[in-house]
Amino acid sequence: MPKLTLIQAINEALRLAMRRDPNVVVMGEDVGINGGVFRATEGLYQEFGPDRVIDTPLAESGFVGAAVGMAVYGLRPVVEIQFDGFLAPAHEQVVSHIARIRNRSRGRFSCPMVIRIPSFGGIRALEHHSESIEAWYANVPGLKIVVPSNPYDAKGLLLAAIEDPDPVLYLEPKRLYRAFRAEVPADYYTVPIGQAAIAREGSDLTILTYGVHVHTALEAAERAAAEYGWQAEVIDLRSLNPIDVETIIASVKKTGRAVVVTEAPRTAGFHSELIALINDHALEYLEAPVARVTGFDIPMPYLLGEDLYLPDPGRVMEAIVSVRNY
Amino acid sequence: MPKLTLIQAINEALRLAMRRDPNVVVMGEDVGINGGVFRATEGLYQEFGPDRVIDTPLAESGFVGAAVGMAVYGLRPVVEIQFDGFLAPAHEQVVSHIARIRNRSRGRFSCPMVIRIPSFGGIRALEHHSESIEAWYANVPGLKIVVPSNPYDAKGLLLAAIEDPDPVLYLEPKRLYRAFRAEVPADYYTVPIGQAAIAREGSDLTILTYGVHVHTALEAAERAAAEYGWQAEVIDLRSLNPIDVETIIASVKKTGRAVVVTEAPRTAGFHSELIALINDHALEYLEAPVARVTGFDIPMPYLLGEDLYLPDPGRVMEAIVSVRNY
Amino acid sequence: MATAVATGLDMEQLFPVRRVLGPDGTPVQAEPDFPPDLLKDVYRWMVYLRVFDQRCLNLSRQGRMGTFAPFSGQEACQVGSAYWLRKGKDWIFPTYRDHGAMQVMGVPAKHILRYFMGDERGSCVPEGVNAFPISIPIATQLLHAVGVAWAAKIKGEDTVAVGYAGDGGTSPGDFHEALNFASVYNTATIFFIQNNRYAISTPNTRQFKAPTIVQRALAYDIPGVRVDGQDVLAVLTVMKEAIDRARSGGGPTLVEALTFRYGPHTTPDDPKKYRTQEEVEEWQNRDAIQRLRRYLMLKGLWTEAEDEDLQQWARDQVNAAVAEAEAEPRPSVDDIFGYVYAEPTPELVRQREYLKAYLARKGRKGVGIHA
Amino acid sequence: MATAVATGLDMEQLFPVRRVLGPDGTPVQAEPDFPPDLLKDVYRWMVYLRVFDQRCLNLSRQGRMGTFAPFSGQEACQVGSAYWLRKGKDWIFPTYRDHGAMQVMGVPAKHILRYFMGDERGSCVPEGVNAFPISIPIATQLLHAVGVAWAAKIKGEDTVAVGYAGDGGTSPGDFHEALNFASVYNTATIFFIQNNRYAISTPNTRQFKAPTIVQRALAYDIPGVRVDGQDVLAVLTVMKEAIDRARSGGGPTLVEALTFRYGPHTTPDDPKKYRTQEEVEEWQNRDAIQRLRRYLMLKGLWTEAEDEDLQQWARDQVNAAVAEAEAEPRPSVDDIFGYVYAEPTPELVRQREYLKAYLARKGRKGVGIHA
Ligand SMILES: Cc1ncc(C[n+]2csc(CCOP(=O)(O)OP(=O)(O)O)c2C)c(N)n1
Ligand SMILES: Cc1ncc(C[n+]2csc(CCOP(=O)(O)OP(=O)(O)O)c2C)c(N)n1
Ligand SMILES: [Mg+2]
Ligand SMILES: [Mg+2]
Repeated sequence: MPKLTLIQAINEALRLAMRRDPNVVVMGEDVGINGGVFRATEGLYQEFGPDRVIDTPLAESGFVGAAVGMAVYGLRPVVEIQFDGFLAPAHEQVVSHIARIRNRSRGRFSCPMVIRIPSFGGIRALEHHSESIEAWYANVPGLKIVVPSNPYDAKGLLLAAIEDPDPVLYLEPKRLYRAFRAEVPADYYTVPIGQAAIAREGSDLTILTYGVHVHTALEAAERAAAEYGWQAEVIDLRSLNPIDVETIIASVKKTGRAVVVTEAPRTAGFHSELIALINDHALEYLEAPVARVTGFDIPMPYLLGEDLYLPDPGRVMEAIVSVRNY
Repeated sequence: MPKLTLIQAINEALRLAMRRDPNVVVMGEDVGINGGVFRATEGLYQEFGPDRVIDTPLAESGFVGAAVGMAVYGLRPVVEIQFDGFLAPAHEQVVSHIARIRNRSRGRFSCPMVIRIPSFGGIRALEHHSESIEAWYANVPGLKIVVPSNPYDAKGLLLAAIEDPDPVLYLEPKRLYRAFRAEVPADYYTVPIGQAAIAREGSDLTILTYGVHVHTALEAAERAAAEYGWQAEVIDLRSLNPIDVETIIASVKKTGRAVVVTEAPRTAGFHSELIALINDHALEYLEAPVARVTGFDIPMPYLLGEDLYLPDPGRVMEAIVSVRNY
Repeated sequence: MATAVATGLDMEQLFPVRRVLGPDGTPVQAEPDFPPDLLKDVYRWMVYLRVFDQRCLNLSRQGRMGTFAPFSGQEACQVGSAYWLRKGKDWIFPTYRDHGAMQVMGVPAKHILRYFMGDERGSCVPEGVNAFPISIPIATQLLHAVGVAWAAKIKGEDTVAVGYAGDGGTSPGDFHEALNFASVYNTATIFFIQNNRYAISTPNTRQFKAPTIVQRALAYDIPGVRVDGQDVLAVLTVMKEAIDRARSGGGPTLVEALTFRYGPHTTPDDPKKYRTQEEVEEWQNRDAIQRLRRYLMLKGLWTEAEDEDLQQWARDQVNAAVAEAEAEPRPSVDDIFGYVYAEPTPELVRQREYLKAYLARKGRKGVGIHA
Repeated sequence: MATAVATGLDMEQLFPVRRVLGPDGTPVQAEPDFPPDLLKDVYRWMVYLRVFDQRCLNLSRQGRMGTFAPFSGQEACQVGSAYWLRKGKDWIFPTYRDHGAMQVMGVPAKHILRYFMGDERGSCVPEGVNAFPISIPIATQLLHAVGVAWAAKIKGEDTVAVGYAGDGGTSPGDFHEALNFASVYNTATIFFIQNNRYAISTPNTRQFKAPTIVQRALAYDIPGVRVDGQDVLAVLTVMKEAIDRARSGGGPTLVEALTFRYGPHTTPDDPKKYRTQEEVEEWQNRDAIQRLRRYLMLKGLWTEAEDEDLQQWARDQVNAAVAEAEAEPRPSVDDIFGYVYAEPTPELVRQREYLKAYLARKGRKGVGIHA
């Protein structure tokens, strides 16, 4: 099987989707001749032409709002936001329209589209290029939110998102774009939205995370096994909405201990909902408070400070010890 | 002491602040001659004139973004967003600039301003006029968020927000604007941001809430006392960021049982953070899972459906029973 | 004016107000050759919409409806802007005040009534009716109108999309982004701006400094036209030109219709706070319905007797629709939970069943904030 | 063009490109009477900035700096736009590419270097230097420039604010909202648009359809001027006019400067993907620095020897600044936690102390994703 990076898997998914369905169009800033600033759309302009691979003017509300009309008219727009920090100008279109068109029209109209958002930090970028924006949207009914952590899921989740009858925010961990290669089947397949994956099995504690921090967690889990003989179960959520409550709760009931890992600011992040879910469904199984390993309540620091801000295996390791030795 | 409605208390606070500090300006849509669609700025245009009570063009990003420059230059803008649903066009200015100017410039510049946002549902309004948007901003470092539940706090918190050296989102529960009158001192006073209030003392369980649902909770608390003899402690958070962890945790440690009440959609609302805080600081004191009484994961229904969506004393009552009889 | 510094152009001369009939109904220029039946049909629409609008305002004041946005005074714009559109083919993207145009496009009156009564089902328009649900966030819908026309162009179809906005609707960034996108991609989008001089209480003078809205067409290098919004023949004429141009690949047009709302912005609004009775009367003297009636009578196409019948017919129509709408049950739990996604998530099912059980325990009467 | 349908105006004629010197440095019109010392000072600035910019690009490529946005090719715009502003009084609102103008305003080179090295302290400019921190979200800063000038007007001060943007920066809604607000409130704001023909890879032709950006001034009824951005004397001239007008209550001006960036959009960008070598050379032949040098020599105001000294001086300046910047320690925990609010919240104090303790346990070397 071919080995691809995560960004190559995204590129392949886009190509397959466009070959399969003539209604799929890709649009955004510099996605055409330039192939996108991360090269996610490389080669698509050449294969599918300017009508389906559209370089838009520099206006996120503009192309996201136009994509709403396209979706309503029967196209399947896949919109690229150049960086996480730049979805903000399109916030109104996302929360006031995209999330609501089906509900507002009681099913008469719908808005199937995918918004691809290179997300999260760790690539030594400029300000607004390393944001965790999931909390802006996890509380907005009508949206789906997915986050791949590896090339296989990246391709399968993107194809599932493009097939989905409802709008999907597809958060791409930039830091993983070229971090490693993995086997990815060359043909068309989907990874169902709403199902978490067990990235590592274990019975001593549960780590809930997504995106790049699946790897942070796995590294810490290996250390915990080596240093203490504790087997951590690492759950890769993959989908934040809908969320796979069953898998999460089954694991926490089994282990009785949990750590949540994200890089969003600590207060009121999506991780807070994970803790709330455990409270709702498995409180009596907890042998220690759920530990949160997150970013801090400060704006994402510029590159010289980002290593201070971002969760690392060391911090996860200390959280593991805290829930084990509680 | 004069008895005022909540909207009158806001109007009085604005007048006092403008009299006290010539740098305070009020701006927004229809805040001038018209006195605001809710009459919050009634009479200010006549007293302070068009330079300080500014009817802006219909563009939220425009007047919120212009207010940034004004604040940096030394004015104290108090911006009125006409309804909660219409802060969205200014989202980028709020999250990318207002929240960050002090941090970005390492203290060289700051952005002290207040954004007044008539919020939440229950007034039989049109779509986008009944939103709970606190989750968009509670995870954004650099902002403060307050929510009054009565005329006294409305005036004191607004004056504190205008004095504050940092930007404050001031969420106004529309449903309380004219719901009742209460005694409000005629002179200038502030209610410190970051301190919760104990709206009702009790030892059998804790209800954490803010805004209109302080009253929903109080009604349920009275029923619980009458029907079961349970004394609920009702905590009016007043400030969501900074949040008064001490008061919350002290109460939960005392009662061992908690209910959170908001009308935001259930998944990943600010209430999720309240549950996470209890997990962090008082898990071992819990005798039952924290119960959530919230909105549902659907867009706020139009007026004929809003009574189905909004938490009522009956739902809080059932939550009380569930945490007591766990 | 300031542009004088730069160019010395007189925008009012550059974009003259298109007008066919004077206020008294006599032609001020050669009339378009619209057949008598069409003229009568247009007249019927305007009369019917006035009756409908006034009735809704009363229902709202009686609490039988929620907040309502009346268009009385803007009937020529409502009918003239949508009249030529091909049902089931072309699209409109209305604001809260364009429910007249929506009816011309085929939305049943009952749907408009249910919408303002507070029922999402009102926006579930019949199949084949291409009226998008009312957009309340100002100017956002203009981008949807661009997207639909753009998608049609990509698919090789000649669909035309009309995006509606008011004078205040020209201030949000989305107005600019929509016109720029339509211009760059040459989409078949018509931006129909009803300049009724106020955005709630904010007059044109606080909304923009330029003497016209239409001159913004120059910024985007697209055609722009100003029209007397109280003269339905003029509105029909400029819309026909714009639609024909759009359909034949000529791209977008910016239309500024000069008009006025006689009533409040919405039910709770008190217009006396920001405008004079004189101004209102001045505009009522240019009333579009009167104007067309005078013209039709002048032409011997219409009689007093016919007019009385029409008024009666309109009242009957509206009465029937109101009765129908008021007979509808309130939205159910299944209804408010049923359309968030194509398939409800497990969590939504859980929440829906919880609410049903709660209601069963308490009975809807016993619950809810309005109980 | 489409507006022909509406007006038949030729925008290129309406807004001629203002130019003083031809590419070869010979005047094409009467020169403004700028004293020789001023001309030399302007020249020194441009030469220095070119050296600074090229050095930064190298530092970035060597990994001694993060992503960097070079302005080489746009020096006349950088210097000419900020040169007349009163330090400590007027303001600028720069983009990531306007760190040349920032230095002209008084921001020490070291601050620019630290910013691009990834240290927020770079934006903590000395007191009295009114250069706002770099705004990366496109066009958002134009509203800040409106707000500052508006606030000054309310306070009765004649402060002028210059808002910077590129050609791509004219597409976001904030561009429209800023120009409309400035127009309605007649604020002393100058919108200085450097049209360098590309927004990353997107050419003007995909950004807007109109032949010029400046014609948008017509939409807002404000003065607009197009200028040769490779001719610093022309840029200085039009900025002087705009600043004088703004200061004397004449309100905002839209300036479109035609220019070009020689280098990549930012360090990782590969311009070969979207533009030809011919186009680059064509623009290098109009280089602003060459042009002014030729003019100065023509006038006998400048010699080869002086030029070599200047080049050396510039290199020394930059070397000193780089040495200073590289000597700075990395931001500390107190630094990244210290400025979120005027007073840290209890929760922030808790988090800060946790991080310090964690670092003490592990040592910064041992932690972090780049460890
Ligand atoms: C983004 C946004 N901000 C504010 C509002 C509140 N609002 C509703 S209508 C209106 C005035 C609109 O005026 P105009 O565009 O002239 O249309 P008209 O009501 O006159 O038909 C305002 C401010 C809104 N609906 N959306
Ligand atoms: C709102 C927003 N969207 C996208 C970006 C990413 N981005 C950075 S620079 C740039 C192009 C800007 O082009 P232009 O305005 O012409 O300025 P130039 O870089 O040419 O000086 C883009 C798309 C951004 N910074 N902000
Ligand atoms: Mg209006
Ligand atoms: Mg550019």
